[in-house]
Amino acid sequence: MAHLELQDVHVRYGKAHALKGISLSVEKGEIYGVIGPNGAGKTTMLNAIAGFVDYDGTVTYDGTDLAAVSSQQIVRDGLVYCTEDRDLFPFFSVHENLLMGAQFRDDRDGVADDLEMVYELFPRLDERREQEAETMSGGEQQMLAIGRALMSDPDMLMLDEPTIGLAPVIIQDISAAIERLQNEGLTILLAEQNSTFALRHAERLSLIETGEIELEGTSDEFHDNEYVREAYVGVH
Amino acid sequence: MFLGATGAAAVTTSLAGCLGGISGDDDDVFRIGHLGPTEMEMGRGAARSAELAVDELNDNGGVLGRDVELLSEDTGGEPTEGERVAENLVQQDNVDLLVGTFVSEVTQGIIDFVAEVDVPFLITGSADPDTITQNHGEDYDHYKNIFRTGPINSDLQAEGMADYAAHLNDEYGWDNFSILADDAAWTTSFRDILPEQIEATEGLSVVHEDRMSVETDNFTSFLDDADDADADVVFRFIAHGGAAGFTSTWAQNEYPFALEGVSVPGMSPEFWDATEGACLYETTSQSGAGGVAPLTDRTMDFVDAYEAEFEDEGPPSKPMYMGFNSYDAVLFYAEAAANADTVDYESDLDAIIDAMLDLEFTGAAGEMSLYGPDEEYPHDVRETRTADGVISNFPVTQWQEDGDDGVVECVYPREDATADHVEPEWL
Amino acid sequence: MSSATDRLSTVTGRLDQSLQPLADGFNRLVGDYVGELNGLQFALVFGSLAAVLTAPFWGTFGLVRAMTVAAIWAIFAMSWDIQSGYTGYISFGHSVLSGAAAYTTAMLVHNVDPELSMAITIPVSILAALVVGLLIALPSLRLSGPYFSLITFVAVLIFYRLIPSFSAYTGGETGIQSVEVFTYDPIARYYYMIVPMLVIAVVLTVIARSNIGLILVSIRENEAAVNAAGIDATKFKIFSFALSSIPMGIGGVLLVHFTGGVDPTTFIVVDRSIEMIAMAVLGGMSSILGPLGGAFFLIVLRDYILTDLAGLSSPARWTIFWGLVLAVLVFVREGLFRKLWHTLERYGGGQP
Amino acid sequence: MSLLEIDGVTKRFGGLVAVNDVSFEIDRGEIVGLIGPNGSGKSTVFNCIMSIYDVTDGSITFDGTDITDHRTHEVVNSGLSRVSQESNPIESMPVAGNIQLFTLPNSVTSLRGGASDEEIYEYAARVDIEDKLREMPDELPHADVRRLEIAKALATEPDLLLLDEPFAGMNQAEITELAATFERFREEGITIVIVDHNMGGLMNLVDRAIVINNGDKLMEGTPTQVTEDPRVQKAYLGTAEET
Amino acid sequence: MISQLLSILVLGAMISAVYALIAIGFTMIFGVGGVLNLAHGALIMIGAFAYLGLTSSAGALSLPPVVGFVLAVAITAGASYVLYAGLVTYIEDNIVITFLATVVVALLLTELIIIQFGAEPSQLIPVVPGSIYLEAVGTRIRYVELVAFIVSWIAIGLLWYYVTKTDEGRSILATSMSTRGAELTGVDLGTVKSRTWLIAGAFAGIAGVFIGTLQSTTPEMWLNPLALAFIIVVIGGIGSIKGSVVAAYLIGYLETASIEILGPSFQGVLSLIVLAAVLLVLPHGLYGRELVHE
Repeated sequence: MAHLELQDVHVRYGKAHALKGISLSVEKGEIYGVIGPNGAGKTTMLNAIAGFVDYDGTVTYDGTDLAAVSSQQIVRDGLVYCTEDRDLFPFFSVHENLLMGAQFRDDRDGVADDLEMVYELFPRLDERREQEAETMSGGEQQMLAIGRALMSDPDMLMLDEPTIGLAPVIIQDISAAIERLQNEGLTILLAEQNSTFALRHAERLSLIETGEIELEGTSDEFHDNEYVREAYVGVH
Repeated sequence: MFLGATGAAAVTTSLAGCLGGISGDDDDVFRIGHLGPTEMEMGRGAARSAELAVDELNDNGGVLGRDVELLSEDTGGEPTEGERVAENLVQQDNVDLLVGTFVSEVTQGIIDFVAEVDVPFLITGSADPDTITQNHGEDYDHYKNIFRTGPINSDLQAEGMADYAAHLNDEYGWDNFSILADDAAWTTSFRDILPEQIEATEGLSVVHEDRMSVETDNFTSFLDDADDADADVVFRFIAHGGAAGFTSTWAQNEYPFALEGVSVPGMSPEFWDATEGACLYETTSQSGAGGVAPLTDRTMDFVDAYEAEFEDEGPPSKPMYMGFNSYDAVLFYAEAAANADTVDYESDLDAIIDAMLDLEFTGAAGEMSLYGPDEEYPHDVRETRTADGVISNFPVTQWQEDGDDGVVECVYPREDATADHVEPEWL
Repeated sequence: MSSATDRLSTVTGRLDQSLQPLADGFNRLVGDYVGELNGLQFALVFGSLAAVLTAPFWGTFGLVRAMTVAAIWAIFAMSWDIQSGYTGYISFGHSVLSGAAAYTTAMLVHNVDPELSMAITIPVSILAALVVGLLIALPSLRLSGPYFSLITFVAVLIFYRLIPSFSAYTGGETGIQSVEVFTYDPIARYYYMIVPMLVIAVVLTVIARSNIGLILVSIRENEAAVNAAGIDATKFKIFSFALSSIPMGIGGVLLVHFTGGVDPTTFIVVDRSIEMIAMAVLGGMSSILGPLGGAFFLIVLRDYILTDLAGLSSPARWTIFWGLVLAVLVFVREGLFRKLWHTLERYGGGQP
Repeated sequence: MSLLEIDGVTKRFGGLVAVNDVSFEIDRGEIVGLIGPNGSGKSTVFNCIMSIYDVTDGSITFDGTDITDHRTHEVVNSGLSRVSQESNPIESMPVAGNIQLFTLPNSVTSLRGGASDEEIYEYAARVDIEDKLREMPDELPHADVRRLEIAKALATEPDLLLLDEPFAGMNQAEITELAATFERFREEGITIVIVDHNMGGLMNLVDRAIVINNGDKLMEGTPTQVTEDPRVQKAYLGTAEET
Repeated sequence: MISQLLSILVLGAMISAVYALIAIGFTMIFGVGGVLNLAHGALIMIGAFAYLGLTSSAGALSLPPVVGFVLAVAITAGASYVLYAGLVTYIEDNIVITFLATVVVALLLTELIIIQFGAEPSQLIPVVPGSIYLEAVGTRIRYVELVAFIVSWIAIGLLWYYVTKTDEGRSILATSMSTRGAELTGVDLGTVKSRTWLIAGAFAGIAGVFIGTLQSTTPEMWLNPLALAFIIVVIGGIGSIKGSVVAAYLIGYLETASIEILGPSFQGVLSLIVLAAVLLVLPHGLYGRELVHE
């Protein structure tokens, strides 16, 4: 059974048809990439999975139909979402932001362990425990967003454009973190316009254009695909 | 735009007869319109008192053989609402007499209309002297249908208050006075005349004066200032809701001075409960003396009748000052009309006015007669005076202790007093 | 749709078609300026107009008096609407505008010269409303959303509290009661109020249906788009306040010459602003005629039906008044008269 | 003289430098691409030109006039119009009304100015939505909503059109069609600057491209020069040695 | 002069604490739900009248003041919750409708209070009677003022602990900063909002009893605290608890000083003018922050 499965998911905003029947499945432990241009529907898809927009079709997570599950319960069930906007708590310190990620958890020891884990994963956060999130750089904020999501003790992480607007050196840090999380068995659904970044991490990918999956395959298949190379990787 | 409207008006005025209520039915009933803030105790007491007067008239065969009907309207204490109900009473209900109005703004708001339509109007609540004096002075003929039958106007009240100050000085030797007045029309005389009049008595001085916005509900600074000025007595003139707060602040802090003057909320028979007893020792002047002293032969009969009739209908349990005045006004007018042998103000207004000006009447609040057109206060009720010339129809009442409860006693003038004035025990 | 409504619309459709020629005539004549009507809507508008114009010939004194007051309040509600309803910048401060006009009249009479002619006091008072309107608008329109509403609310409180502070000129809490009324004749008085109201209603409707109305609505819907269209949204926001201030001033002058005086409770206190808003909302915001209908509905209800007919006490009346407004806010957000209007559209026979 | 001249424009938000000392020029009749990865500051440049933001430093000259401190509506009236990335038509008005708004004069005394129905039809026809004038915006498919945004911009009769990600969310056929439309605009005498985050769709359309990365102008040149430049590749790929 | 300053210092400190309570409740509701609750003053009125009904010696219950106080606070908290769950949840998507509806609720409550209690002002029994004379300061302080001061600060302290040291409380602050962020961390928005309204209601209840005792208890009493809440919250920065406390003291002192120095006829005007100035110069207030809810 797939960890997360979408079957024929449609999203409509008025007459605009933002998702036109997306089906895909993510297996436990893998990194699944979704690439595509601006406005293709990647974020809409993640929002649908997280319960932030209404959709037709079914989304199942560990066999549970998510249609009837509230967005906060989805988080509590281990499917945690890092949005493109990051949605941090701007006037909370790094530490408080991280604590918020674990606010629903009762296992004090687990929370303490996870805190240490996050600080170890992102030493930059460790150095800035008391700094307000608002005053941090884009890269640090992205780390904090991922760290906060990890504090919810997820089984699966949905990352939307984690590299957006970041300097290459920071992207490397994020890359390293994602690799390490994968090694620890976390499942990741990664939506990226930065196709190179996505191809580098994902084992399998989908290409979404105008709300539809145009192409699905392994990262090698994507690498060799002429269309993808030309349109998205920016390499001739 | 306005020219257009004027043109239209000229045409339609002649069609006035079409407007349902205006032609109306003028039958053989003598209708009295009573105006007051009947959601408030003062207005309710007045409306009930007018009702008692009307019952009394009907029991005695009505006015000139006509049945008397009372139409009581709530002004809400607001000029616009007062105007609306006054117009309705006159234009739609065809009342033959208007009685009442408590708030000066309401009185002023309707006075031009009432002058226009000639319906006799007896003011029984507002004490601002200008309301009557100024209008009659300017255009007597236009305003001649308007009277005040009680209380005495506040110029006279101020004189009475100065007499009372001298009395307090005799009793206790208090000689430093403070005057705190609401920033409202009815207190003008107390602010303008009273200080001089107090200081006219040898040895008395006014050491502190201030006016309080009716929005004020924090009185600490006023009382502190009076205290700093070493006042022995604070005369406060207060009609707005903060009175209870004023009293409580004074009582709980045990300020070292007596609280006297006029407190309209303090006249409520329920004020003891409202202040949880904090009003102990405070006094207020009020016509009718709170219904505790037999001012005339009529007083206690009226109060007893009121209590019997309305004891189950909630506060106020006594008529309050405007009740006395409204009761007296209805009976006063009935007697004048009987003397003039007409209630038809449209044709016989002058006869009615003459009869009223000639009338010497014993009311529940005291002996009543009116100033003539050429006197200082035309159509205003005359003060009564004791043998030594002291104004006597503005008695002072005090909240005193009665076991766990409070009781109102009349403490001044001596002739009508039911108990001695008591000074606060912390002095 | 159920068959009952179907049958109803057959009947109303026929009625609509029989009136359509009249409506068509109207549309050809002025439809471009005030909007087009179908037969039923034509009947509603002109039926109401006829009823309003002839009220003194069939109404009782109490009803006509209520409608006299309603005419003034309709001016307020419509004026509020052209500014707040259209631009979405909700003002809680409009009672200050009518108050400014009324106080100017009263203070001129009281402090300057009791014999001052209305030919002077009226224009000066309307100008005063405009000046105060701009005084409030210029700084506060820099703010948006709730901040704008808050500062207009505060404007009311400031004026309300300044009045007792300067009681020597303003008459304090008591106000000034020495203003001359136009007339006590109830019929003449009625037309004194109704005629300006109708003129204002037509003028505001024409403006609302013009480019200006379109731009004001666009400011409400998407202010950035207005600027992107090369139109100075700020200028139009200020203009809408000015446009609103003038009829507010006229209404204030009418009211002061109706009541014969001013006082803060009748003119300034924030409840009065909220009543205007309530009328506009109940009728249907951003439609000019909706607020007019709302004003007549609420005032006739409060001052005639609940008092003269039902004989309720003042708190009971107000309880019903506010309860009704609350219910409309929650359940009929678009307003009663707009809903009626659209219903007529639906039940009409042909194309509107 | 160039039509639009951006000279040393810098925009700071608090401590964040969104645009750093960027200069470039656009000549009359050109179609220029302004490209760079997401979040690099391209839209901020547009917002500075349109006076949505005040620039921190630098100047913007349009057709010989310094418009740096002009307000948005003045910028528009001087002949610049922008189609933003997000579509937000006024939902309560039909397509025709949305276009009409953009033709109205900036005058509080003009009750009935603005474009005639025929003119509105023409604007709509230029982007092929002339048959949808009576429809409400929320009834339109995505591509038509985008076209409406362009029609609105056209209705201000611009000399220079700024297009922010015009192809977002469109399929290849729609992109091709829209690119042809832009070519037509050029023939009608409109100069165009297009923001896009990748070169793919722009390659055949633009004469020149200006690359922005992390708020800095990286380079400018022909499409071929740009795509082959190693600095550009590095900016796009995160690290150059990948792939 | 010195004694006047001292008395401003002392009296201002007392009343400002109560003002802070009023403002905090108002600001929290705005922060968390984006709702400007114009019925906040009416909740304060409910607190005062609940206490009156429970403790008045003329009433049926005549409960001891302390018991009445606790119950009045509970009733107000409940009323606040009912206002949220029974009305605001259905309309909060439209800020204008919410704005209007809450002020209409206040006006409606005014009439209901008049029907139940009459239009006349009532005096509340002080929770603790009596007063002390501060010789050095030259003013008197009623014990109830001291109690108001202490209780208010205890309430503020407890709230501070709750929102900074507990997950549940921190979620309230977090939601006020970013609703989406809260959802992403598994916060149940409905629960957070309900708690916020309960807390705001409880604070309004406490403030209501003290404002009612120290100032006046009338059916019109809601407007003044509401105006204060605005003024303080806007000056302090909407959504900021710290800003509310600081601005409450600013306004409390300003009012006290203007009464002591200028006299009471300008009470309120000064703070309104300060408010207008702050709005125009610093639209986001002293501790203002760009808001999520606009």
